[in-house]
Amino acid sequence: MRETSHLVHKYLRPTMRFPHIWCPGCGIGIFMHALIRIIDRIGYSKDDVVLVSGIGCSGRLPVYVDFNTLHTTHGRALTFATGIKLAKPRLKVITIMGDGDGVSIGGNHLIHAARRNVEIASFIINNQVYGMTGGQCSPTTPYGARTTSSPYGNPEAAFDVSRLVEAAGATFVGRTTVYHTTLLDRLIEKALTKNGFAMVEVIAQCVTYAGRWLGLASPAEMMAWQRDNSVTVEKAKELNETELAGKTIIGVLADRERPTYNEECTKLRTQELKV
Amino acid sequence: MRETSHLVHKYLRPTMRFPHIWCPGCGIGIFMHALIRIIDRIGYSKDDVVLVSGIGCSGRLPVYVDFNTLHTTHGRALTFATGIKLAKPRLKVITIMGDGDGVSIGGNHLIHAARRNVEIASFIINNQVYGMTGGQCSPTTPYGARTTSSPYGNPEAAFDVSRLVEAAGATFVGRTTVYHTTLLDRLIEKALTKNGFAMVEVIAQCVTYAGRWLGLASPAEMMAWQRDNSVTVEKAKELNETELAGKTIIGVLADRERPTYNEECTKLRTQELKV
Amino acid sequence: MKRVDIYRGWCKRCGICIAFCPKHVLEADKDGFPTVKDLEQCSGCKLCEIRCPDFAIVVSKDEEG
Amino acid sequence: MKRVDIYRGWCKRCGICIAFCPKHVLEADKDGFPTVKDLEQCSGCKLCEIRCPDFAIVVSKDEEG
Amino acid sequence: MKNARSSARKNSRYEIRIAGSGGQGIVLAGIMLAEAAILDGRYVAQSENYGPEARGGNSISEVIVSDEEIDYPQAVELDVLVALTQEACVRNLPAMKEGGLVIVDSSLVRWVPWDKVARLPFQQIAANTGERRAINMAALGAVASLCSIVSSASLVKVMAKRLPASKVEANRLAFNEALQATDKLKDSLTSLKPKDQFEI
Amino acid sequence: MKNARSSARKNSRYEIRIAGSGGQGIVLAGIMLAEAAILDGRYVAQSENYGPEARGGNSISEVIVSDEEIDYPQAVELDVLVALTQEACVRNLPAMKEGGLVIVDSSLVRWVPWDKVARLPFQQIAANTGERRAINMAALGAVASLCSIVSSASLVKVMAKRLPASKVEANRLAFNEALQATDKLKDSLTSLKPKDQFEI
Amino acid sequence: MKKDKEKEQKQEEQNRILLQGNEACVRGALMAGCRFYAGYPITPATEITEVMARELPKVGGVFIQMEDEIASLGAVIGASLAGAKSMTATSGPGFSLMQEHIGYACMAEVPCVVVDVMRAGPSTGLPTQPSQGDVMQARWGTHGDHSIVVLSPSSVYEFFELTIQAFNLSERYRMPTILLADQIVAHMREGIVLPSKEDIEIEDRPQPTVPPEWHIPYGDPGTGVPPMPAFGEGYRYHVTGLHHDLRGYPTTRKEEVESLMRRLFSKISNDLERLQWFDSFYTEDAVITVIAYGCVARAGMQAVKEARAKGLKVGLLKLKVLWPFMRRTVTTILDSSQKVLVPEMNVGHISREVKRVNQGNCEILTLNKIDGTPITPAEILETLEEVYP
Amino acid sequence: MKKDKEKEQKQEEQNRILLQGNEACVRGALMAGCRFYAGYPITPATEITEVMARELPKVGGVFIQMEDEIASLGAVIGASLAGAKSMTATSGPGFSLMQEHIGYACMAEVPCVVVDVMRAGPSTGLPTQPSQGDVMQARWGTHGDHSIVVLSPSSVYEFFELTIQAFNLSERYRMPTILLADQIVAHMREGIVLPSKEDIEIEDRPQPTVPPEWHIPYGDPGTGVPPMPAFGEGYRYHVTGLHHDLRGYPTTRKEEVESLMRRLFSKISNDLERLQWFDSFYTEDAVITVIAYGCVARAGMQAVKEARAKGLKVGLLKLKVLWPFMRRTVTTILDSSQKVLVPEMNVGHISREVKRVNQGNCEILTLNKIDGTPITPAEILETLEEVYP
Ligand SMILES: Cc1ncc(C[n+]2csc(CCOP(=O)(O)OP(=O)(O)O)c2C)c(N)n1
Ligand SMILES: Cc1ncc(C[n+]2csc(CCOP(=O)(O)OP(=O)(O)O)c2C)c(N)n1
Ligand code: SF4
Ligand code: SF4
Ligand code: SF4
Ligand code: SF4
Ligand code: SF4
Ligand code: SF4
Ligand SMILES: [Mg+2]
Ligand SMILES: [Mg+2]
Repeated sequence: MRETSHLVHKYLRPTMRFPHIWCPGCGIGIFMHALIRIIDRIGYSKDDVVLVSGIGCSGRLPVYVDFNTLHTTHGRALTFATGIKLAKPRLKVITIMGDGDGVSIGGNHLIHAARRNVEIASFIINNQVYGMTGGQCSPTTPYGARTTSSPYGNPEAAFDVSRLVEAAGATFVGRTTVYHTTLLDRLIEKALTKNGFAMVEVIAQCVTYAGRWLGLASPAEMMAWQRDNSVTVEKAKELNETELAGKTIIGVLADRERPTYNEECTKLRTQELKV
Repeated sequence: MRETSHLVHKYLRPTMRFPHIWCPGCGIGIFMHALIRIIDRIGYSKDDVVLVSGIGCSGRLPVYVDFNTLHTTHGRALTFATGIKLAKPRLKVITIMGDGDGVSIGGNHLIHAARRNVEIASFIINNQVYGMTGGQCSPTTPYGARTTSSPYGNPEAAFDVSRLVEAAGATFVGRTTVYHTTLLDRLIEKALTKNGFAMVEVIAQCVTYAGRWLGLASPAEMMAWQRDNSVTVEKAKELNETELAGKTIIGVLADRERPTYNEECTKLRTQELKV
Repeated sequence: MKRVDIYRGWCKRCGICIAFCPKHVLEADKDGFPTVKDLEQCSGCKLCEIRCPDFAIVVSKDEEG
Repeated sequence: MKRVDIYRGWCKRCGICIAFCPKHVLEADKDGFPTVKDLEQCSGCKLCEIRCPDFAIVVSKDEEG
Repeated sequence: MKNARSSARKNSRYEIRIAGSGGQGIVLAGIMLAEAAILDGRYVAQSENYGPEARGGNSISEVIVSDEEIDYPQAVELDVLVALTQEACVRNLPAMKEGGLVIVDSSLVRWVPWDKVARLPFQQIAANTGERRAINMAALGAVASLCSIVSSASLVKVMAKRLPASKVEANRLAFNEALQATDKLKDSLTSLKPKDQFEI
Repeated sequence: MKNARSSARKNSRYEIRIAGSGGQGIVLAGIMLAEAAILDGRYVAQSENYGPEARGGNSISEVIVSDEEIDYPQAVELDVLVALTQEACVRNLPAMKEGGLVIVDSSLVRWVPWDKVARLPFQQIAANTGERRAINMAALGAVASLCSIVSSASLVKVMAKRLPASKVEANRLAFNEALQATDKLKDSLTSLKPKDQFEI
Repeated sequence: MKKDKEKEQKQEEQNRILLQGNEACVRGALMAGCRFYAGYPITPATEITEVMARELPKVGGVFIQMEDEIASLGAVIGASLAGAKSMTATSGPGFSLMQEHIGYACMAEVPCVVVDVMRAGPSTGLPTQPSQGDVMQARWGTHGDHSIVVLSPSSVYEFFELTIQAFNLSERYRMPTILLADQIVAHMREGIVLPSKEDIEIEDRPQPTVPPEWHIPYGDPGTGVPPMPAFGEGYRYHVTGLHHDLRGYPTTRKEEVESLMRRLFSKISNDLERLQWFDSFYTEDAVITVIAYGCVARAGMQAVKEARAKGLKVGLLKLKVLWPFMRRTVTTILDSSQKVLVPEMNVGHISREVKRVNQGNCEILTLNKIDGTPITPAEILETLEEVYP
Repeated sequence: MKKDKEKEQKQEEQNRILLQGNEACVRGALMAGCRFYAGYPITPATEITEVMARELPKVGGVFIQMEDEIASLGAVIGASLAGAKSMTATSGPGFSLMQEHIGYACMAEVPCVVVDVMRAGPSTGLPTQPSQGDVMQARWGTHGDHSIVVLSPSSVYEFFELTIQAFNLSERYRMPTILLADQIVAHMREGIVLPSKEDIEIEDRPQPTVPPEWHIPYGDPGTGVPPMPAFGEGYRYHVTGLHHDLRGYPTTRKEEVESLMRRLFSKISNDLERLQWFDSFYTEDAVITVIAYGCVARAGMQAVKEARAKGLKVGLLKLKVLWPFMRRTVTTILDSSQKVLVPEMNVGHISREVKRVNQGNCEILTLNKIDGTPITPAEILETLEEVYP
C-alpha cells in the first residue's frame, strides 16, 4: 500500500498501536492532526516540544506523538507544565486537557496559570462531557442535558470557559470547533507562538456520549451542528442578543501583552537582587 | 462599667475570650461587626444562620459568634457550605474566606459554586496577603510587592476577584472596603438576601503584614488609603482609563437572576422524575 | 445628649476611631487609648463604633441625660 | 491529477470525510469505508484529510500522473 | 498446576463467557443470561471486562451458574465460549476447559483452533429479523439450545423486561431462529470427535 | 519525678528563657544571645514558641548553652527567666529550676512569687536611649551581667551584625546601661536569701 | 411446616434480583437512610455515582456531582452536619485527594461513609483492574493520629450489607467509616435477595437529651460519643478541625488536647469486642488457616473446599472489618493453627498486622499479587498443598 | 600536630553559625544542587518556602509559590523531568493533599524531595505544636503499592545533612524521598558548621550512555534504575502514571505490569544494606535500648546518659531512616537487648514495625504522647527506671 499522510508519519510514534484508541469520528483526532500540522509548519524541533496532558480521552493524545510527552494526573497538567517551563525555559510547553480535566477538577490551576502568565500553550478539548469515564456531566455540559450522571437533566449551568480564562488574565484566548479547520489552525498557531499564557478552547465531538442530548447520532451530524451553531467574533458584533442565543462565539477572544513569569524570574535574578 | 455595644453582645459568645485574636486595627473585626449588624437588621433567627469559614485569620471569625459555626479546612469552606445548604435548604448559609483561602487554594470551589448557583452568601476578606502564616504573597497581592515569600518583589499579577467570580456566573457580585461602611452594610445585606450565589469582596487591612508594601504603618493610614484609592462603579463610568489606573472599583458589580441549585433539585424531584 | 463609651478591656489602641471621627471628638490618652475630648461636637454618627474592629466603642443616647 | 488515498487499516468508517467533501467526491462502500466515487471533481482542498480523525485519508498530487 | 485448576470445579458449576467487540451487546447478553438463570432458581455471578479500550475494543461478559452458592465468582475454566469476533475467539480459547464448547458466528469467526465448535450465522439471523443489533440475542438462542444451564422460557421473560418494547419482537425472533437452528445440530454435536467441527 | 528532672541536667548546661509579648523583640533577643554564645565557643540550642496567637500574644524564646554537645534541645528547668510582662512571668515560673534567677522589668512586672529576683527598669532604660524598642537589648544587658554564659563583647558584636545600622547605637546604649545598672547589684544578688527581692 | 419453608424459599427466589456490587452499595446506602451524595466519577466506582444520581431524587434526597473529590467529601461533611446521612464513593486517586477531609471528619466527629473501590495502583495504575492496594492507606492515609473503621465486602450481598453497617457505625461513633471494595466485587453481578426494611437495624447518631443551654457539644456522655444535634435545630455550636475543648473552641492546653485525643480513640478501643466481624469455615481443626478478605476470600473459600476434598485440614477466616484490626479473632486462629496463609492483592498489608500480633507460635505465610489480576483458587490451593505439613 | 588540630578547631568554631532547622534544610538542598522549589506556606514549614524565595534566585534557581500543595508537587515533578533537582515542603494538611502526586512520582520514577514538618494532628490540629504523627502516612499515604524512602532528622545539622542525602537518594533511585522533620527540629536553632562543597558527596540521576534510538526509557540496566535523560535533551520518551511497558507506553499486560512492579520494588529492596542509617550509643551492653528518632531521640540521648550515670545499662538507637524500616539494624538490637523502649510523639508508628519484626524474644515497650508537647528526658528516664529489670 502506498504511504498515506507523510506529515503525520513524521510525528507519530511507530512503536504505538494504530489506529488510535479514540472512537470512530471522535473530534480529538482532528485536533491532534491539526496540532501536528501546525507544529510542523512552525518548525519546532521535536526535541524542544513537550506535550503535557491530564487524564481523560484527550489525555491519551501525547502518547501517540514523538515529542517529550507527559501524561499526568487528572486535572493537574498545568502544574507539571509550569514546572517544566520554569526549569527549562527554552522548551515549547503545550498542555492538552479535557473539559472535566481542565475546568472541573483542574479549574483552579487553569485560572492561576492564566494569572501567572507562564508561557504555556494550552488546549482544552471541550466535548462537553466526561468521555473517559462514560458520559457524565462536565462543567461545560449544557443546562438540562441528560447524561449518565444527570438522568433527569443537568441542573447546572455551563461555564463559558473562554470568558473565565480571559477574566483570569490570560494573554491569549481563542475558541473554535474542530469543524472550523482554518480557524483551528490559526488559533493553534497563535497560541503556540504567543509569548505568554495562551488558551484555546477546542469544541470537539464526543460521538459516543455527547451526541445523546443533541439527538445526534453520527459524527458528521455533530460536526454539522458545530458549523451551524457557531458565529465568529466579527460576525457576532453585528448580531443582537436574540440572534446570538444558543450560538457559540468563535475566534480570537483576547490577545494582549504582559511579561511572562519566566521574564519576571530573570528580572528577579538580575536587576533586582540587591534587596 | 456600663455595657458597651448591646448589639454585638447579643451575638458574641460570652464563653469566648475577648478581645478577639486579631491584631490591633485588623480589618476583619470591622467586617465582623458589620455582618452582625446586618444579620440583626434582617432579623434571622440565630438558629437558622450557619457561618462557615476556611483557615486563615479571617477563618477565625465564626468561633466568636453565636450561630451554627463551622471552621473547615483551608480553601474548602464553600464545599462544606454547599453540602449544608443542599441538605437543609431553610438554613441561611454564609461563608467567610480569606484571599488565600478563597482564591488561591480554594479558587476552584469559588468559581464552581458561582456557576452552580447554590444560595450561599460568601464573603472574601481580601487583605491581599496571607495573614495567618506570616505575610506571604496571595493571588491578590499587587505586582511587585515585597512580602515574606517575594523578597525581591511579587512577580505575579493579581486577580481581579470580583471579575473572575462574575465571569464564573455568580448572580450577585459586589466589592467594598471596610472603610466604606455604608457600602459594606449595603452589600452584606444584598448578598444575604440574594436568591442565589452571592460574593462580596471585602478589602480589609492586614496591618501586620500588608502595610509594608504600601509603606503604611498604621491601621488608620491603611484605611485612608482604601478611601483614597477607590471609586464607585457609578463614578468609574465617568472616568477614563488613566484616571482609573490603580483605583479599585467598588459597588454592585453584578446582580442578575437564575434558578438556584436548590430550586433545580426540587424540579428534579417533582416535575421531571418520569424519565 | 450623646454618650460615647470606650471599653478599655477590649480596645487595642489601633487609633481608627480617632482618625476617622468627622467631628474630631476623640483623642488618644497618654497610653494610647481613645478618650472623648469634646463630646459637644459629637454628631452621633456612630462611625467610630462602626469602624472599631474590636467592638470597644459604643455611641448611644444617654438615657439619663 | 489528484490522488486520494484511503488507508483502510486506520479508517474507522466514521463518515466525516464523505459528509464534508465540498465536491462530493467520496462515498461509502458496502462495508462503510469511504471510496473515491468521482476523482475528476476533486479540487484537492484536503478538507477530507484535515478532518479525518484517524489520519486515514491523504490527498496528494499524483507524481506519476 | 493444571491439576489444581481442574479440581477447582464443582460439579454443578458452569462457566460461560461471551466475547466480542464493543457495540455487539456482549455485556447485556451476559446480564440477561444471568437474570434468566436466576429465574430458573440458580445461583449466578456475572462479570464483565473491557480493558481500557472500552470503545470498539474487546469486550467480555462471563456468567457462572451453579446450583450451590458460588465461591469464586470469576471464570476459572470455561465450559462454553461464545465468540463474536475472530480476535475474541483466539484470545479466549486459552481459558477453555478441556472438552468445552465454543460457539461462534460463522461469518465473523473463521479460524477456530478447537475441538468442539458450533458455528452459527448469528449475524445473518439477526439481519433477517430487521434488527441487526439482535446478534447477541441470536447467540443466546444457541446457548439456550446447547447449554442446560438456562431455560429459554426464562430468557424470553428477561428479554421482555430488559429490552425496549419496540425491539422485543425482533430480538425474540432472532433468539428463536437461532435456537431452532441450533437444536437441529444438537445431536451431531454430542457425537463430535476431537478436531471435528460443524457448521450450518 | 522531680528527682528525674533535676538529674536530667548536665553541669555545664545552662537554660535561659526570655518571655514577653509579641512586639517586644523576644525572639530576636534569644537569637542574639545564642549567636553570642556561639562566638564564645559554646554549644547552643535556641527555640521559640508563640502559640496560635502570634499577634500580641505570649512570646517565648529560650536558649540552652553548654560546653558540651546539647542532647535535649528544649528547656527542662530554667536557670534564668527574663520576663517582660506580668503574664509572661507568672506563666513561666513553674518551669524554673529551684534556686534559679528571675529577671524582670520593674515597671511591667509587679508581682513575682519567686525567691531570687532581679528587677530592672528595662523599659525606662530603653526609652532613655530614644529607642523604645530596645527593651530587649536592655534585658540582654542584665543577662550579660548576671549570667556567666555569654560575654558582653560577643553580644555587642552580634548586635552590630543583626540590627539595622541606624539602630545599633541606641541599642548598644540600652544594653550597656542595663549591664552597668545590673553589675551594681550583682553582689547583693549572690547573697540573696529565699524570698529576698531586690530592685534598682 | 415443610410446605411453609418451601413457600418461603420460593418467595425468596422470586425476590432474588441480579445486582451489580456498586448498585447493591447504593441500595444499602438508601436503606440505611442516606439522603445526600456528592461524588466525582472515577472507574471503577462510577456506577455508584450514576445510580445515586438516578435513585436519590426519588426518595427526596440530594445528589450532586462536585468539581472534584476534595469538594465531594467537603459537601458530604457539610450535609452530615446539617443532619443528613451522607456518602461519597471514589477510587484510589480520588481517595488520595480525600485524605485531608477524612482527617477533618475524624477530628470534628462527623459521621459519613466513604467508599473506595480499589483498582490497581500506584498512581493512575490500571483503572479497570482489581487490587487491594489501599488497605494501609485507609488506615493511615491522613496526617496525624486518629482511629477509623474500615469494612471490606467479598460479595454483592455483603457490599449491600456492609454499606448499611458502615452508616450504622459512622453514626454510632460519629466518625467517617470507610468501605474498601475491590473492582471485582464492585463490578460483578450476583443474584441477591434484599431484606425488607423492617428486618434491618438502623442506627442514628446520638441526640442530646438536654436543652441547648445544657448541651456540651464535645463532652463525653460516658460512651465517648457526644450527642450530635444537626445545624439548625437550636443547638448552636462550633465545629473545627483544630484541637478543641469541650465546647468545640480551639485550645492548645495540653490537658484539653490529651483528653480530646483520649476520647476520640476510646470510641473504637472501648468497642473492639463489637467489631469482630468475620465468617469462618472449617477453622476448628485447621492445620493451616487462610485469612482473606474481599474477592480474595472467595478464591480462598473455593480453594479450602477443594483442599478439604483432598483431605487437607485447612480452613478460612474471612475478615469483614479490616480496621480496627481484629486482633482477638486473629489471635484465636494463630493459637489454633500451625500456619496461616494470608493471600492479598497487594504487597502484604493485613499480613503485616497478622505478623505484628503473632507471638511467634504460628508460621505466617503470604501470597501476594500486584499485577492487576485476581488471585485464583488454584493459586491458593497450590500454595496450601506446597506448605501443608 | 596539636597546633594544627587546635587551629582546625578554631577555624571550625569561627565557621559555626546559628541556623534554624528549616534554614539548614534549605542550605542542604542548595548544596545538593536543588534549583527548583515550588511551595505553599504552612506552619511550621513556612520558613523553608520563605528562605527558598530569598536564596534560590541568587544561585540561578527558580522559586514559585503555587496556588496549593497539589500544584506545588506537580510543578516540582515537572521541573525534575526537565532536569532540575526539585523540592517542596509542607506540613500535615498539605502533605495529605500531596499524596496523589507522591504516588505519581513513584510510578513515573521522578526524583524529588518532599519535606513534611510534622505538627500535631489529625486535621488542622495544633499548627504550632510538635508531633511525629505522619510517620505511617509517609509510608502508606498514597493509594496502591509502592516503596519509598523516608528520612528523619533529630538536629539542625542532621536536617542539613539528611536534606542532601534525600536529594542523593531520590536521584539514585529515581523516586520521591520524604523528609519527616518535627516542629521542634524545624524551628529550633543550633550552632552548626556547614561543610564545604568539596566535602559533600552529591549524586545525580543516572544518564543514558547510548544514543536516543537505543535508549529504553524504562528498561532495567541491572540496578533497577533506568537512566533518566531530561526533557529537551534529545531523548524523547513518554511518561505516565499508568502501568507501562519498557518504553513507557500504557499496558495492562500482566507480565509487563508485574515486571514493572518488581523492578520498582527492587530499587529499594536490593539496596536495604545501604539504607541502615543510625547512630547508636551504649548499645553493646544495654539491657534496655531506647529506639527513637527526631527530637525524641534527643530526649532519649539525655535520658540514657542520665540513666547510665545512675548505673543503668541502657542504650540508644537513633534511626535516621524511617522507611524502608531498618529491620536488620533493629533486629540486632532485639537480639541483644532484653527490652526495647520506643518513645514516640504519636500513638505508636515505628513501634508497630519493631513489634512486627520481633521474634518474641524481646519485650517491646512504648511511650506515646499525643498532646502536642514533646517527650522529655525525664519521662523516658522515669520509664527506664520503672521497667529496668
Ligand atoms: C483524581 C481523579 N478523579 C477522577 C478520575 C477519573 N476520570 C478519569 S478521566 C475523567 C473525566 C474525563 O473527562 P474530560 O476531562 O472531559 O476528558 P474527556 O475524556 O472528555 O476527553 C475522570 C473523572 C481520575 N482519573 N482521577
Ligand atoms: C492545606 C493547607 N495548606 C496551608 C495551610 C496554611 N495556611 C493557613 S492560613 C493560610 C493562608 C491565610 O491567608 P488568607 O487565606 O488570605 O487568610 P488571612 O489570614 O489573610 O485572613 C495558609 C497558607 C493550611 N492550613 N492548610
Ligand atoms: S468516548 Fe467520546 S471523547 Fe472519548 S474517544 Fe469516544 S468519542 Fe472521543
Ligand atoms: S495578621 Fe493581618 S489579617 Fe491577621 S489578624 Fe493580624 S492584621 Fe489581621
Ligand atoms: S459618633 Fe461620630 S462624631 Fe461622635 S465620636 Fe463617633 S465618629 Fe465622632
Ligand atoms: S477603634 Fe476600637 S480598638 Fe481602635 S482605638 Fe478605637 S476603640 Fe480602641
Ligand atoms: S480533497 Fe477536497 S474535494 Fe478532494 S476529496 Fe478531499 S474534501 Fe473532497
Ligand atoms: S474521516 Fe477518516 S476515519 Fe472517517 S471515514 Fe473518512 S477516512 Fe475513515
Ligand atoms: Mg470531556
Ligand atoms: Mg489574606
